[in-house]
Amino acid sequence: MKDFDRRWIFLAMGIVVVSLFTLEKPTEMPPSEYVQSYYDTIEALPEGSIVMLSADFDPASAAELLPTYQATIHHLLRRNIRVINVATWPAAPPYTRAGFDEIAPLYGKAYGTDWVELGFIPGDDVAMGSIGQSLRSAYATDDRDSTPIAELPLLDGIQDRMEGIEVLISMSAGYPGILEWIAQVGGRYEVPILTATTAVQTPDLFAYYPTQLSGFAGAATGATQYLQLVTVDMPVAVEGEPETLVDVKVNNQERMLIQAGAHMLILLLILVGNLLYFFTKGSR
Amino acid sequence: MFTSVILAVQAAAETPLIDVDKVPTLVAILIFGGLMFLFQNQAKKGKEIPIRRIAGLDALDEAIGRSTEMGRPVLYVPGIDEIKEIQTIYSMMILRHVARKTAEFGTPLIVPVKDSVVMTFAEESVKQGCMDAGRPDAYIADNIRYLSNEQFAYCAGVAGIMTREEPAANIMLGMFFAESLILAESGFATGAIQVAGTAKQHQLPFFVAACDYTIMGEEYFAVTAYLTREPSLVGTIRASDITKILAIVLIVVGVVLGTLYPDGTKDDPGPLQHFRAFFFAEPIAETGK
Amino acid sequence: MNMLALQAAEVPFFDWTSTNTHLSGWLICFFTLAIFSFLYKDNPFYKIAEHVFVGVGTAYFALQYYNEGIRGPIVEHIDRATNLAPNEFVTLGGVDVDPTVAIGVRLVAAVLGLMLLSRVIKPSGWAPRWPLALMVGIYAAIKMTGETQSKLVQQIQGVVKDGGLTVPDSALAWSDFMAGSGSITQTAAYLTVGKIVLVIGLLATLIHFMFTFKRGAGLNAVSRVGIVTLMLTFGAMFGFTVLGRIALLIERVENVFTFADPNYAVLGESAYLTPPALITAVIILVLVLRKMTGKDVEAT
Amino acid sequence: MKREIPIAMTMLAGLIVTAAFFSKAPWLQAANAELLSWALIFFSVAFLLGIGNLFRINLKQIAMRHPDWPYKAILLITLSGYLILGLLEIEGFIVYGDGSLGNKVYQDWIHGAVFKPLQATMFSLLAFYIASAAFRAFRARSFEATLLLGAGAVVMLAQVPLPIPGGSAIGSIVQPMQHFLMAFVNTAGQKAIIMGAALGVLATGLRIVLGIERSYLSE
Repeated sequence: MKDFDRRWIFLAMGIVVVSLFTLEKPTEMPPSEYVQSYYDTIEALPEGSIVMLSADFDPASAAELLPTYQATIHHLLRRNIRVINVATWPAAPPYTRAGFDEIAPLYGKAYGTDWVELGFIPGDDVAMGSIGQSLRSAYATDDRDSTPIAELPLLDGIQDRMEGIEVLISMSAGYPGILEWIAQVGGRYEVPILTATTAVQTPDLFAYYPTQLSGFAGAATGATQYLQLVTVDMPVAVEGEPETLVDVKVNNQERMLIQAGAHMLILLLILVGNLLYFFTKGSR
Repeated sequence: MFTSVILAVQAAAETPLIDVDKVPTLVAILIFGGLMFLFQNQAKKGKEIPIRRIAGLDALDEAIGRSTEMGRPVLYVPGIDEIKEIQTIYSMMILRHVARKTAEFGTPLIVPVKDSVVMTFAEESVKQGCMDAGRPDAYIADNIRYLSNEQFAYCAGVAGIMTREEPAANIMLGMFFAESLILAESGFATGAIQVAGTAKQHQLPFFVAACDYTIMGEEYFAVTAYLTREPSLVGTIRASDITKILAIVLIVVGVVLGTLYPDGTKDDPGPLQHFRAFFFAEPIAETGK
Repeated sequence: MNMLALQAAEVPFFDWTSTNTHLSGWLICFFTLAIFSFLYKDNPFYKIAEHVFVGVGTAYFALQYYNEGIRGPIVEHIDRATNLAPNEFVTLGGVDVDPTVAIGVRLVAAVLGLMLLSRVIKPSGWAPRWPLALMVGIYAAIKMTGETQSKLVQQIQGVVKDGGLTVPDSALAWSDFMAGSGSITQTAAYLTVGKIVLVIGLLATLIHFMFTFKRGAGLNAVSRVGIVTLMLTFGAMFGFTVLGRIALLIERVENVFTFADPNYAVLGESAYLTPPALITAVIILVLVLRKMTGKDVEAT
Repeated sequence: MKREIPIAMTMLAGLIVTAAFFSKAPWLQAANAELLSWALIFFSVAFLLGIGNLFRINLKQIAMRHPDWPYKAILLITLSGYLILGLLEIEGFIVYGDGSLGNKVYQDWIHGAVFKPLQATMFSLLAFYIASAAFRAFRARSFEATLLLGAGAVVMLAQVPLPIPGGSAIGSIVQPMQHFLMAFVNTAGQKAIIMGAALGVLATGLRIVLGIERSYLSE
């Protein structure tokens, strides 16, 4: 075992992932109750209500969170819900800008009245406490073209202590993220919280659902299930058209197959490794 | 719990000075604070508070002993976070204990660090440990090594030490992130006895699967209290224990009440609702069955 | 597999608003493959990528902190307060404050910020301690209150709120499940067992993490149940971690494949002339040459 | 006095923020909002201090001709280049052809073309490491480790569709198992861990706010 070159395993993993890219067989997955509540909570919001969407991730975890982020933006804008975007991770705002620039025109939404980008705010827990205490104290200007936030019509109805915000949604990749939002905002002010998280953080969330967390889409599995729910009444993918949410869904479903292949490989490696271990242990 | 009292006082003063929803938290902080002071004072006055031994702790001595027998060094990885992280501070206290043991046995101790500030702390701890053992000559400055500030580069460096210098014991205590997996695996492949500990639960699966002994979650802080016998640490652990007993009592009573009297009526909301209103300041629901 | 390839045949060489261009394609493929080359061995490509990563990453973060943490709350805040119309106030935590007061208070913060900066000149001086002390106090207080509320009080509340071990009215009878309707996870029997396991597991784990009591056989047995609960919890976390790590790899491979489209090729539309293919070839060639000439002696 | 003033400041700030949690009194809320803004400013300044450090260490290594010095030079060149470009952009010295694109066009492009692939790939390496660890180190050598690996296997199988012969049969067995594991066992374990961690934060926080813990001042 000591002399075994682990690069052979690296190679095996690479081959499995790359070779499975040829599979084109999207598989539907039934949504879990947690993803269903994430979807239902957004569905239940009245039109015109205001939601705070926090981007708490960076490129390292965008692979897991970006599909849900895009789908959530589609979902909110399609239901005519207005969105205040914030971020507690410095590398997140470009995703917000790109996402809304692409999706908002599809639903005829205008900056300033239908969505605003307040951008990154430093300070982790303190930043969240500050946003909850007073959005106007936390931000001087928006992040798009440094408009003073007093000039953004969307924020007219927003008071301190989260008043006027119907739901807080966090796209959470770790610290700071959903657990800090629950502590600094959910515990202090009465605002329901939803979240989409990376796989590593997902097991933590079960301890907060349903009392402190109204729903969550965890990991690539949760993302795929949510994408299926959101795209139910969307037109099917058209070959040659620019990327649509349906394409993202199909792509995610296909990713799950590659994922399955890689999981099998890992289970096989654990099995073989253990068998070797137990057989050689006897002979030692 | 004291919600009704506070409500009465506030009604009398006609200004809502305290947010009723937050009263249970206030009470929790006050109770915990009171217990903490009580037990810290007791510990300072020399009252014996027992701390149970933790399996991973016995393993520390065993691992150092085995290294001595084999004539190979001990490797101590103090996590990768900065000194502001409380786990790193605790790791330095444990390092002092480990250094004392290795100095007694005359076994070399290698400490690779990721942060330059942690390095000065590590040097200090190892020196102190050698002094404690009465062997100041056992301190070797070159064995406290700053490798790199980059996560994976540091990790590759530690893996390199593991394969080249073949320590017989790898001790990994502190704050770990994604690199825990690589460290534990590299160490396992060299056949060293591995003791790991962290309060960061996300990394514990890898340590449990690949290390011989794992100090898990809160055990990590108890180990520090056990080794240092610092009265304030011991008192804090005692206070946490008592607070947990209170939590357990609340949970048990709540679950039993909820099971025995699941439904309230409109006129009588039922014992569970009264219990929750009393302890958690939750409003009694209007709609009974 | 749908590679999300651009359908338009004309890929621009460069465009500030898009990363689907020739230039960004080459950059993305180079940096991705250079990092992957570390799996074989530490090498110059990886080192270049690693150092660019640190340089660009630090600069990017610094700009964000400067813009949002210094420029916004100091410069723009004061600028806004000075340009208010007469009789207008600055709102602070729901309270209307006179602009001069708001400016004055924020200037104090600016001075304290400068005191923190004085560490560059004299790291051990007293000046940086003031802002540091304030920061620690604020941070500790906000953590303590928020987490005691959400992670201690509300956690206990959450267990109690369920109404003990009772199951919702919608739960399925066991006989109905055996007759073929619904999933086992909806049955009353399953939910009851689950809730019992939850409560016992929680109490046992809490007891396992108690350290200052003498242990008899009874406590040890309870503690054992706690360990089993913890191990199964860690197992679940382990499974999810695998899920997450693989997802990251899939996205990277997918992203590189986007640029394997002949539209991105140089000198003709051949897949062999696309960024991923050419860069992979060059990296492999250099690594082989280094091995042959013995330049890669330092082991990883 | 060198220590007393900072400790008094810590206690005062901590008590105001703590009190603002429990009370809706307007003046407390105002003080709290301002203090939090202050903390954001200090947090940012502290981060920028780190850059000075990075320059100092790397310039030293370049001057001493450290074996890796050309790479350190690359680091400093990319760092300063991006800093200058970004500052010019933030302060409005760069005029775009199309003013509607926002004020972070160049920064966003470098984020997408350089930073994003680098950071994402760096972390995707972990997929390989986890595979290698699966073979070389994840052993069912004790009862605990066996439980852990078993639970992990159940989650890994239940989280993905299984496009293999018999996959749906395996799925119908592991999925309820996973549900039970996550919804009840994992919830119990997580709750206990969370409550324990909260007690730790409470203890540390209380000691700092009351001025007992002073180690942060003695660097």
